[in-house]
Amino acid sequence: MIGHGLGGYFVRRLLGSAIMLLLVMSAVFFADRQIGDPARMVLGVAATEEDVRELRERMGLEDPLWVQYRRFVLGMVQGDLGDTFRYGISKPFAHGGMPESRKTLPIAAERLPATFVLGGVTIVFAILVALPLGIYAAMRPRTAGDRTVNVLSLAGVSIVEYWFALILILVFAVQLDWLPTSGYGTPAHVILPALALSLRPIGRITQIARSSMLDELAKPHITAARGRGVPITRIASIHALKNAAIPIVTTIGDETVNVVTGVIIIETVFGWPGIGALTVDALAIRDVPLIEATIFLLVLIVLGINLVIDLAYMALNPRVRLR
Amino acid sequence: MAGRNSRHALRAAVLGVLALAAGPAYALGGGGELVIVANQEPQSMQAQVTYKEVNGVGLRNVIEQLTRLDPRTNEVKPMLATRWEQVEPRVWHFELRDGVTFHDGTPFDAEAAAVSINWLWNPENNYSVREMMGPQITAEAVDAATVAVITAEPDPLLPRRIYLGGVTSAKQILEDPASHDVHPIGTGPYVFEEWKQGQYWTATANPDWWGNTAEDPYGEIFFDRLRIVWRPEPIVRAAMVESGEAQVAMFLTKEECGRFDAKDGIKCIVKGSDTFLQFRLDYHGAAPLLADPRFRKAIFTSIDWEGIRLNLMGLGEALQGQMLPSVATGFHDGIRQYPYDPAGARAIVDELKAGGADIPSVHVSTRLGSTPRNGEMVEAMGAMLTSVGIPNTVAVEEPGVFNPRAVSKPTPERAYAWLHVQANPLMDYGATFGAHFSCGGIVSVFCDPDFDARVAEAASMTGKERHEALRALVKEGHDRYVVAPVGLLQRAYGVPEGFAWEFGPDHRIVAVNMRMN
Amino acid sequence: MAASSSVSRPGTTGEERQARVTARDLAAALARDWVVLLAVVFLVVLVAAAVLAHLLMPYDPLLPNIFAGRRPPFSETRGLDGGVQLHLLGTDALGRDMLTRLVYGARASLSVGVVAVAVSAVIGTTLGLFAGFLGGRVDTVVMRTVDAFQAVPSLLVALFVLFIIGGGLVNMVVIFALVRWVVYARLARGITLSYRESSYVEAARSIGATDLRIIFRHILPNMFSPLLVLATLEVALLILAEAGLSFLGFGLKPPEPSWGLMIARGREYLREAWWMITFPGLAVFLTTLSLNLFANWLRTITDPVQRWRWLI
Amino acid sequence: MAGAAGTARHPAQGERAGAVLREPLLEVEHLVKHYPVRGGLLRPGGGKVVRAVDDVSFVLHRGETLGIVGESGCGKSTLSRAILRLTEPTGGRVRFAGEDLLQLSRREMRARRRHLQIVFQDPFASLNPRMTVAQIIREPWSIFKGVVPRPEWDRRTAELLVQVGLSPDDAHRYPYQFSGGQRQRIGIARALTLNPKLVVCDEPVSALDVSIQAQVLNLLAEIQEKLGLSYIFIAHDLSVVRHISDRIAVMYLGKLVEIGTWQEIYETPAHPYTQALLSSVPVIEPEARGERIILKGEVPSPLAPPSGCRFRTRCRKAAAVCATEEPVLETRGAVGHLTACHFAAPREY
Repeated sequence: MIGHGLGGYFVRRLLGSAIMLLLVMSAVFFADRQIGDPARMVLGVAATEEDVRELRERMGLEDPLWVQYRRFVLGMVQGDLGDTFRYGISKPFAHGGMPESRKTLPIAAERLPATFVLGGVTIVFAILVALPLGIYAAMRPRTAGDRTVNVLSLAGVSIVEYWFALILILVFAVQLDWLPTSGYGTPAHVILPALALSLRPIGRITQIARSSMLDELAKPHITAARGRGVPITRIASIHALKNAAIPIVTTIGDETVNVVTGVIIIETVFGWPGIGALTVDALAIRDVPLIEATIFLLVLIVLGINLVIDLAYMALNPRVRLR
Repeated sequence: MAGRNSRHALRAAVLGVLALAAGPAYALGGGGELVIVANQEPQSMQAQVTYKEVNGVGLRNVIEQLTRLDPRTNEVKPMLATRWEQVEPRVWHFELRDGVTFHDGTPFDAEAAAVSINWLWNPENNYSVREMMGPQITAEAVDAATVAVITAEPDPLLPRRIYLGGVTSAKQILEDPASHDVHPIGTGPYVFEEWKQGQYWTATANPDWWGNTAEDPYGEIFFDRLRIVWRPEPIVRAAMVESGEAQVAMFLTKEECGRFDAKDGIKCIVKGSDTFLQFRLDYHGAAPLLADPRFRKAIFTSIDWEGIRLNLMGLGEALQGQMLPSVATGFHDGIRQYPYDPAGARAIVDELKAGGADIPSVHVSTRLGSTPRNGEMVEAMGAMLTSVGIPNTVAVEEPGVFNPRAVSKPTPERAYAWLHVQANPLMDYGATFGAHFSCGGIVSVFCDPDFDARVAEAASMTGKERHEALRALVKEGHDRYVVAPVGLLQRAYGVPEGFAWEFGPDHRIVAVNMRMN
Repeated sequence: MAASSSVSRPGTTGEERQARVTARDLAAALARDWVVLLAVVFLVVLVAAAVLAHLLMPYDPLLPNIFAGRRPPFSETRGLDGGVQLHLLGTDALGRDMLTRLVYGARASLSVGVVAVAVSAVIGTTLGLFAGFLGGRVDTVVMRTVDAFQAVPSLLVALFVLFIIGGGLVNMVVIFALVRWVVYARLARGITLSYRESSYVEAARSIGATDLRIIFRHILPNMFSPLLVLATLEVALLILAEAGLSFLGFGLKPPEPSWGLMIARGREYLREAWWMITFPGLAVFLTTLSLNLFANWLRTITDPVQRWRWLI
Repeated sequence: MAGAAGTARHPAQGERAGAVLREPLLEVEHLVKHYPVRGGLLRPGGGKVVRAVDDVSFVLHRGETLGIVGESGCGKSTLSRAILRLTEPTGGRVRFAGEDLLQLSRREMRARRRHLQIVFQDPFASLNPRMTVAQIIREPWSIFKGVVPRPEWDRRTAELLVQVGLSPDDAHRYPYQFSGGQRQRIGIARALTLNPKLVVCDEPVSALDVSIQAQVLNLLAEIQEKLGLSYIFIAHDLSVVRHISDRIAVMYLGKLVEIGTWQEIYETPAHPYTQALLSSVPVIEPEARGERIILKGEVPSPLAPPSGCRFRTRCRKAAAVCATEEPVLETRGAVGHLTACHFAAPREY
């Protein structure tokens, strides 16, 4: 049974994620067909029936639904999620009957690096802050320090992110003039948005780190180690942390996924040119193909994160056999 | 604020060193990069977008037109055309400036100008700039330096109207029309560099700009580079100027403006615009009662227009119950803003109800981000309508929902009101009626063939006669409760202290009219 | 309890402790922890105020008085009826009393949270219970669905669906219920699985109890406290989600006085009228913090081992 | 109830009170319970099964107590649950009062449960901690309406509590407020509420302190005497069942290896496994039992039981035939009761 090993598991998991992605995108595909004629939406109410029909043909909307769906799925396999007729283009028929359009997936994929930078910095920062806090609290349970950490971490998950983001801009960019208000490009630009996004992960990871460390520290072998006179910080870092790692890693994964959702608002506030801001733009102009592309990538990222977390989980605890 | 000053000093020093090191490539410039923070990203970079400043902020630095408006007098002045005359009632000849080239190196001549003009106003293309068009415009080359612009009907406003149409490379239009959407190639003082969607677009100073050597340039190049960024949050826009990240922050609120003026190092520039805020109630609603002048009067008098203007619109001037200010052709001095009379409005509603009428629900919508606090305004309007017994819904709609409707022609399904901004740089009711009050108008709210006929008649007139004819139509429109003007907007910009900027009511963000002292 | 050491079956001690917790114990424990006590008092006051808003609040939450807009806290204005109005927390841009709107906003925000949580908890718990209890194909179908839902972040799904069907209170509740039921299903299934094979469920079966009876009499009561904890956390989460979606324009629609909408509106006045964004922001913060503190405490009180934490 | 002394192969025990009625109450024939081993989505379990109960047959008479003994994991608990259909058997027949329980629908089976009750091993886990004693005892009455009419509930609850040695006042207390022995009494009371004909006692005392074990066993014996029920009494060693069983069955890896009367099993055990079990029971006169037999090795995995005789891997008498031929449960040679061993013989001391 072990012969199938990690590789087999990885392949199965990958297959599962692909099926998941297909399901989600199929749901998105059929949902999108419910919000009215995309061609009419592109051309506006003033366009003639003839123009609309021409664009519908060009968009493939005149085909039976199953043909459209098949094309959609096949396109997805080839990394083609269709064309936008709106983003960066305001009149599809502006060029002598040849409708202009652009592929959506490259437009959306171009935004990924910025989101990865922001998300990565956020999560790394959150881990660096949260782990020591959680361990600190766990080693002094029920003291004032523990209670403070507890309330602070709960406060972190209770705050409205964009509200906090605006306060950060006011304080650090305007009043103190330490950091740029918004934008993208230098390391200084990432600090405020990452700070705004990291509050929730810091809170959650601290909570989990604290409670799983508490569980671990209560176990007999730790008590025994203490009895042998091993210093408490060493106990925390070596003995307990290793065992407490699984719930912590799971939470880090969950929070990374939450950050992916969080960027939608935070990127807009900070003018951060990531996929989140693009999603908001696409929603605002009701650019259905572009929305599909952004959702595709966001779901792909989330599935990827889940996969990585599962593998980390397996690596940490080889005995755990997942379905 | 010592910190900020020293920081600015440092910044200036660094820039100075950089400028020295690079050495001026041409005599002008040396002002470093100009960063403008707008409230929204351009939806495209087409030449037609230049007709409205908010849809393509800064595009006028790359794309020029045949004529321009003088910032001080608002008169039509030469730009790419040096002279023009009406050779026939329907034909105008424009004599073109010599030695101008597009940024792609192709020469600007009559042939190129004709291609560009025909492209812009082409009914096939159906660009929204057509809302500003009177009779259909076409163009053809007369000789190398003269282009003829022909209108379907006589159009006395043409030299002013032609100022709205940006001129771009004919080579691009003919050979690569797709890139016209995203890569503007004009003749302006700045050469388009790149549009990083979601982030910024940039342009660099044009050493070969005709204005560098011409006798009558409309400005001079001070800034070496141009960068346009966008932030939807007003506080972020303001903060960017405060922290020195940008030099021009668009559309501050009245209160922000006051704060900027009170603070060292930054200031607020306020200027009246040609943009007015209006409330329109469609005349062709599904509910028959919407066509009843009594009901329309009830709606128009249930809203406290002056209260909304003073308390919510912020910076702006009153309008006298009509869309354009007193300088406009056709202005009627005999009418006043619709009075606020909730008791009277309620009485009408009660009377209609007593007569067995079914009061329809009115939907009041506005577009996200079109002007500060429009959400509050529609909310106030909704509450005021409710208080006189008119059911309603209000909404701030995303551009994707609002825009297609805003350019729709009247249909019987339309039974809604909207609050929106409209620019009328022509300051002439002929143009306003054409867009808003005619059956074929691209943003029309009103359709009455008889009214249309009289508008068409007035549009071909000139002088006093035109004024009187339009004036009568203004009065009629007012009495039919079609459009309630809320106010003429003033736009406010946050800039650093020492920033000089000369601009007219059209509020074009033209870098050659700006400098940093 | 003394004899419990001779019992090896895991979980038994947890049951013991749960069974021992009485209302009085809870009250005593609460009184010892003043931070949580404050949170509970805040929540009680908030719910009472929200329910009784129309009795407690003298002003209209919707009627604008545009000449009295943006007044700072403790201002007095002349109302539309000519009377003097005192605004403890100031007025908003349309001159409406902030406190009144906050209290009515509590109604909207709490009802979004509570109704959606109630609906999703009922759906999720039922499905999880039956999946765990019946096992086999039902379990496979339900759990695969749960996995599918959990693979996609629910806020993203909510955003997309609200984009398709439009915002508003009812749609929001429906969407939240549809995307959040999975957390209850997981929890309920986990608990059901751990009790399904337990001796006392077997004992119930041996006396001829039907499946329904076993579920309702013997399994469901064990879920009560973990479900309560989870539901409390979920209310907090949904209040935050409401704020986020309203910010993007896909949540509640004006003129409804919701906290999310008030924050979204207030952000334009951050500099000149700090109270317009600060108070609704604080309302959301304090409410979610209180809910989180309460849930955290409840969890510790009812199950010190935090066994079921794994089930979320 | 009177001394209708049995004849044939099952002589009644003289010293045990009560007599064994000849009428069979429960007939178990070829009962089989297999558990399939589950594999993953893409890796099925290969059709492997755990043979927890493998072809078990026996008869239980009215008023009789059958002890079933075996090491933990031998399938005795599964057997008891399969008989009661608390787990669905894979095959075989369970005839209760002449009716095959396995043929009944779930609904019909529920109706029969009135007569078939069980007392569980773990007195802590088998009582719902959220219910009071009264609620626990009365739950069967609310399921089988009419057995005890509602007005009688209070009186009957008190009676039952007294009968199992508790106080009527205990009715409103919760299980956690009782000691282990007391809880087991509650469990017994619950098993008696419906006047069952058969009670399966699944190691009812193994979780209790030794001092309390005797009390509970005596209580069970008393109740049997009074009510004339039949017991299947499961235990993992022979000492416990000794005092309460009329007959004893010994189980090893899902199969019965020996079955006989109290005397036959204790005095002339014929299967090496039974002998080994007996030798480990502490007795007052150790020399009477002879040298202690230590079982070699571990119980083999039920997934892959040894071929032939399942006990052969640990058996001191094992020979070649044991690996090839599975011994049948039958009487052989000098042994008057059923054994499943090729070399069955009373132990020579």
